[in-house]
Amino acid sequence: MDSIAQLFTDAATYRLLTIVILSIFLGIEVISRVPSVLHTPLMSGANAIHGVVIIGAIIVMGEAASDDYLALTLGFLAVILGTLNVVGGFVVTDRMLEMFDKKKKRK
Amino acid sequence: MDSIAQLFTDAATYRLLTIVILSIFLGIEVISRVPSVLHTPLMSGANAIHGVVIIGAIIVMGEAASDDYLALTLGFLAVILGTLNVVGGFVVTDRMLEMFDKKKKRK
Amino acid sequence: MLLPLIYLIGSITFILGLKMLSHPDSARKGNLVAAFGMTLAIVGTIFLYRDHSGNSLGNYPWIFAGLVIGSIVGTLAAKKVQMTAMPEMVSLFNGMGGACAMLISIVEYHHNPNPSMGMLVVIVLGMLIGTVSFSGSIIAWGKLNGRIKDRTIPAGQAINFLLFAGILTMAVLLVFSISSAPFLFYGILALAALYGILFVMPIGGADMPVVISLLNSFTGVAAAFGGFLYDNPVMLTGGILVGSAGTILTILMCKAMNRSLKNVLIGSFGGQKTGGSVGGSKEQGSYKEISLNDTAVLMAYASKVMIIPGYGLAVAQAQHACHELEKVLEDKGVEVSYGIHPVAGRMPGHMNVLLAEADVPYDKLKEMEEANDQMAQTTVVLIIGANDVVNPAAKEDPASPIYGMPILEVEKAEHVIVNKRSMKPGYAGIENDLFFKPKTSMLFGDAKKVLQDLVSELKQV
Amino acid sequence: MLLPLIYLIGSITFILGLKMLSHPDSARKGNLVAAFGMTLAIVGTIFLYRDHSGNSLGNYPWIFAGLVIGSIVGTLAAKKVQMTAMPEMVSLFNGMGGACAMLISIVEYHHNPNPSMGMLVVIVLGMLIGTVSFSGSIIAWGKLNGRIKDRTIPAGQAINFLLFAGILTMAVLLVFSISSAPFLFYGILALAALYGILFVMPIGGADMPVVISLLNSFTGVAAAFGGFLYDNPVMLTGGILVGSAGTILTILMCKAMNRSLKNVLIGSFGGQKTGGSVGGSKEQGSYKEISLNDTAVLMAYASKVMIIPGYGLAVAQAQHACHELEKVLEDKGVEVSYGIHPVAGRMPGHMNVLLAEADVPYDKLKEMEEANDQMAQTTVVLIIGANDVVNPAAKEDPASPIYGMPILEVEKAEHVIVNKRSMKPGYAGIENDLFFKPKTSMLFGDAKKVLQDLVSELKQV
Ligand SMILES: NC(=O)c1ccc[n+]([C@@H]2O[C@H](COP(=O)([O-])OP(=O)(O)OC[C@H]3O[C@@H](n4cnc5c(N)ncnc54)[C@H](OP(=O)(O)O)[C@@H]3O)[C@@H](O)[C@H]2O)c1
Ligand SMILES: NC(=O)c1ccc[n+]([C@@H]2O[C@H](COP(=O)([O-])OP(=O)(O)OC[C@H]3O[C@@H](n4cnc5c(N)ncnc54)[C@H](OP(=O)(O)O)[C@@H]3O)[C@@H](O)[C@H]2O)c1
Repeated sequence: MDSIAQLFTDAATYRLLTIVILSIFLGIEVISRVPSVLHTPLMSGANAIHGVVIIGAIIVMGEAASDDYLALTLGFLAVILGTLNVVGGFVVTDRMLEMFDKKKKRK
Repeated sequence: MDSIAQLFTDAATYRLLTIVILSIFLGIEVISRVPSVLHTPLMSGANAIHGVVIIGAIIVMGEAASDDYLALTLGFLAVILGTLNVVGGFVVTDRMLEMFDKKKKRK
Repeated sequence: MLLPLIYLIGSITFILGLKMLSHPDSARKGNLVAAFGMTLAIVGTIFLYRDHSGNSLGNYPWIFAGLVIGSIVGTLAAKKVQMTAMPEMVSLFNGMGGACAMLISIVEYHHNPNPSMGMLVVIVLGMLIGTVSFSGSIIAWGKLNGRIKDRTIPAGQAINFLLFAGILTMAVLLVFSISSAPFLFYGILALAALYGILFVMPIGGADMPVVISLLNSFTGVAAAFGGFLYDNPVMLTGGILVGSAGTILTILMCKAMNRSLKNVLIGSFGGQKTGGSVGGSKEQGSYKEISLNDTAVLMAYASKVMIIPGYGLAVAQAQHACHELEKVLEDKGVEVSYGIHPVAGRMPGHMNVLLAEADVPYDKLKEMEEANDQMAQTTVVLIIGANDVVNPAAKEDPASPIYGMPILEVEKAEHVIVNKRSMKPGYAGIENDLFFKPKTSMLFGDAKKVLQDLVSELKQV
Repeated sequence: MLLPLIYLIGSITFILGLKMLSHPDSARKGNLVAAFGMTLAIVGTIFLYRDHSGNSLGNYPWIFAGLVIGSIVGTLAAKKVQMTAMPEMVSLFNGMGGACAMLISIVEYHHNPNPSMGMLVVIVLGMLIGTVSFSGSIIAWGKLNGRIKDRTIPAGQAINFLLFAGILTMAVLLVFSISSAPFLFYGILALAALYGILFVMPIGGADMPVVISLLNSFTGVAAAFGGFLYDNPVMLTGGILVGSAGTILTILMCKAMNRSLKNVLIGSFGGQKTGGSVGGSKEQGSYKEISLNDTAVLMAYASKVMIIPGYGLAVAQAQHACHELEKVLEDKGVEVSYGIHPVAGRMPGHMNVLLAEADVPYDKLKEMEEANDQMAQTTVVLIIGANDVVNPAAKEDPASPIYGMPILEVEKAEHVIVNKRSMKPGYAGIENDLFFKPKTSMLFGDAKKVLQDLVSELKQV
């Protein structure tokens, strides 16, 4: 955690920023030619991917002292919500795309 | 320079690797739909961009001790060659693309 | 150093996943690839994460309990949800992600009594964006499933501006440590929640998918702030990728409806509804009805029938009945095809997905341009629960809120039969002149019932 | 911390530059954007770079002298080079970049007597790849400008394999510090140089652009190793971007010629030349010649003429004469267009660039498919210095090395007139049956001279 103290003063920040910039461009490039039928599943899949925030929730939860009730309660809630986002997101996306699959099989 | 000693043992490496991976994907995405008339100028432009290796040459040169004749000679040569790559690359690309521009103006 | 490698792999699967998701052939596999990377990252974090003193994580029972509860509820919800309710489900899940980011920021705020400025910025921004995404998504969810009605807020823009200014002021006070009172932090949280609500509230239901996509990219950015907080590359890449891809997707969705994002957010359909009904109050001609029997005869002797499905077909769950009709007609030698408008229904691809569910062959589905090309050779166009996507006002009336949207030009066909339950308008809330045209006949009733009756009539023709 | 920011901006300009370079409208601006970022990065490094003890760089006179010399020579060379010689120029510049990477690695090798393994790997790989790229590019340059002839090396693949094994062994010995003798380092360098030479030597001149593109991406990777060495993000992103973009570009170029990369590298045209001339030794029919005057009359009374330019037009610098001809014909009411094959000439877009130089209007240039569609309505096809791109063997003879390449189907036109200097084959080194077809007439002579004469003849018709 203390690494954050330096976060905005040292070169590592700029390396992270490089990652951010590259990711932004990549996100734009990857998506920019998606056919409109795939808009909803793609949105849903992206929705599942940002569920990666669950990792933060796990860390919060796992680092909470056993008498730190705030961290325990909120962390627990965060883990549940994050999992909902991830699992629900991927499952619902898969269901949407299953429809397309079926369609193709009978082509 | 000593940072390199740890390069392959610490998390910074993985951040660099993340940058590498993202750049690879980005390179692929950005280029994959270029029309064939632009192949040569694009190749030429990319050629100029990898001339960024000149930065290494400048550092080598600038850090060379005044009695380190190996570093001085090779570094000097490296700066010249790197500059050739960069300047020649961008200029020749511009010349190629100028042709296309002219073409468009009279459309 | 296994964990960084796992995170790297995770980032790669996210990129590959998104890439594959944007091609029809690989979309489903792409989703699985991303899910695999996510699982890897989660499991890796649980077992391999070490804090700066080298301690591993604790509270395993809690973590696993949370994961199990979330997985079960998530899976059940995702499996049970109806096709038509999927966008609202996505919105709900998105809200959960936003809430998760918000909660993390709250805990970290309390764990760091004397944070550096950089850290404070990251915590506050993560909380702020997560909260807006959370409250906004919940409203979007409520609106889509009808629990919350469209509501224009008087002076909405002014209020939003005030909220924004308030949030900014408090954030500056907090970050520059001019005041470090926790009430500032929670004040920002409260205002952000309110902002999310007011931001989504006035937007028309028809534009909801666009808003959800936007909120989706918000949550992505909030997750990325988590990545900064924990110096975690997979959260960073995952979050930012979704943030930028989501933004582009939002713009693409707007384009598919031929609207600008600004137009969606500010001059929302909801607000223009009045404008629409004013336009509708001009004296309309009268419309004519057609009986089931006449419809059956007309169709049985047609050479070519085109079915145009819309939101009503989805509501009535009439896709199977529709496929039934198609088969009966084909048995009689009538050529049947479907004209699919890109924004028919409530989500892009809605009609494709729906008809695929009923096993309608893929090659019978014609995209808008192709359908319009075939219109002139079509004997009967049967419109089932569609309205806006065949509204000629989009082409003819510059004052109409849907002006400029490409439509299915059904008037080129010989006969137009419209099935809906009443003369009520569709999602854009505007009258449809088509219904009053001489070529058009109305066939009132619930789509499923009408189609089933039509099938039995046809069998007797 | 201004320098990291400058480097970040540099990386962004490289991405934007590449992106813009791949769209015709923005290509030129893209090049400038990247050049701007490069300048920024160079200037920033010179003045703001600090080593780990906080010292700034020294030896400014040397640095500036190098920059000035490089800039002047580079600019002159780039400005003076002929259109047709541009690919070889690019190759030469590419070699310079590779040499630069190689030199850096040599110096760093001597500066670090006891390097860590990671560092050694980076240094050796940078040197290795830089050297291969350098020597290979020089050979490619020599072959393109004719100084070096195609040469099949007996047992070339076996030798290359041995070289490869040698390099690998020495690299392993060096990196795992089993032996640290400098002769290993220089041994690798020598073998790498040899490898580059032997790798490029047997490849046919027609495939050179593909090889240059490949070597281009090698240099990119070598530059990226420099980025690792100095922990420098802009070298890293710039190098890797070029490495990956160059690889894709190589594949795209192969596709445009309808060949696989493997096919280019191993079964090169050079090696197949014999196969081609064996095919050519089968008894050809005889060809017929046509006089200048007859050509002029034929064209003057044609309704539609299509000019098909090839490498010969570029060699003869006949683009202006060609435009002249076009204008004279149009004055006579003849419709003139150009049929442009994607790989006519020696680089993609060669013909477009060349004709643009002579101010030929853009809309007269027809891409291959369009040209082929118009062929049947064309009265006279005039082929100027093109050969392979109109060779019917590509369609008819599965044994031909160019089999499968799409060609301009000139035989569909009424009359075919071919201008070249002799019956010699074109770049692929194979006979062309077209010249012996009854429809075809040969009009021998240097393209520029013939076109000029044709124009004066036409003025008298
Ligand atoms: N696809 C997307 O991505 C998307 C996303 C957001 C917004 N939208 C918007 O949604 C609209 C889609 O157009 P649309 O033509 O498909 O639908 P629509 O304009 O919303 O019209 C649907 C019609 O179906 C009728 N209906 C409802 N339930 C029915 C039932 N059970 N049986 C028979 N008819 C029924 C309704 O009339 P009655 O009440 O009289 O029956 C209504 O007029 C457009 O405005 C579009 O911009 C689409
Ligand atoms: N464009 C690209 O990107 C690219 C890249 C690499 C390779 N290539 C290869 O290059 C070839 C291009 O085909 P192409 O049809 O344009 O050219 P080509 O097949 O190389 O034929 C050119 C012809 O021009 C004639 N010629 C040379 N100088 C002349 C002059 N001064 N006046 C009149 N004629 C002259 C030559 O015949 P005479 O000697 O009898 O005059 C020769 O047969 C293909 O094989 C292609 O694969 C293209």
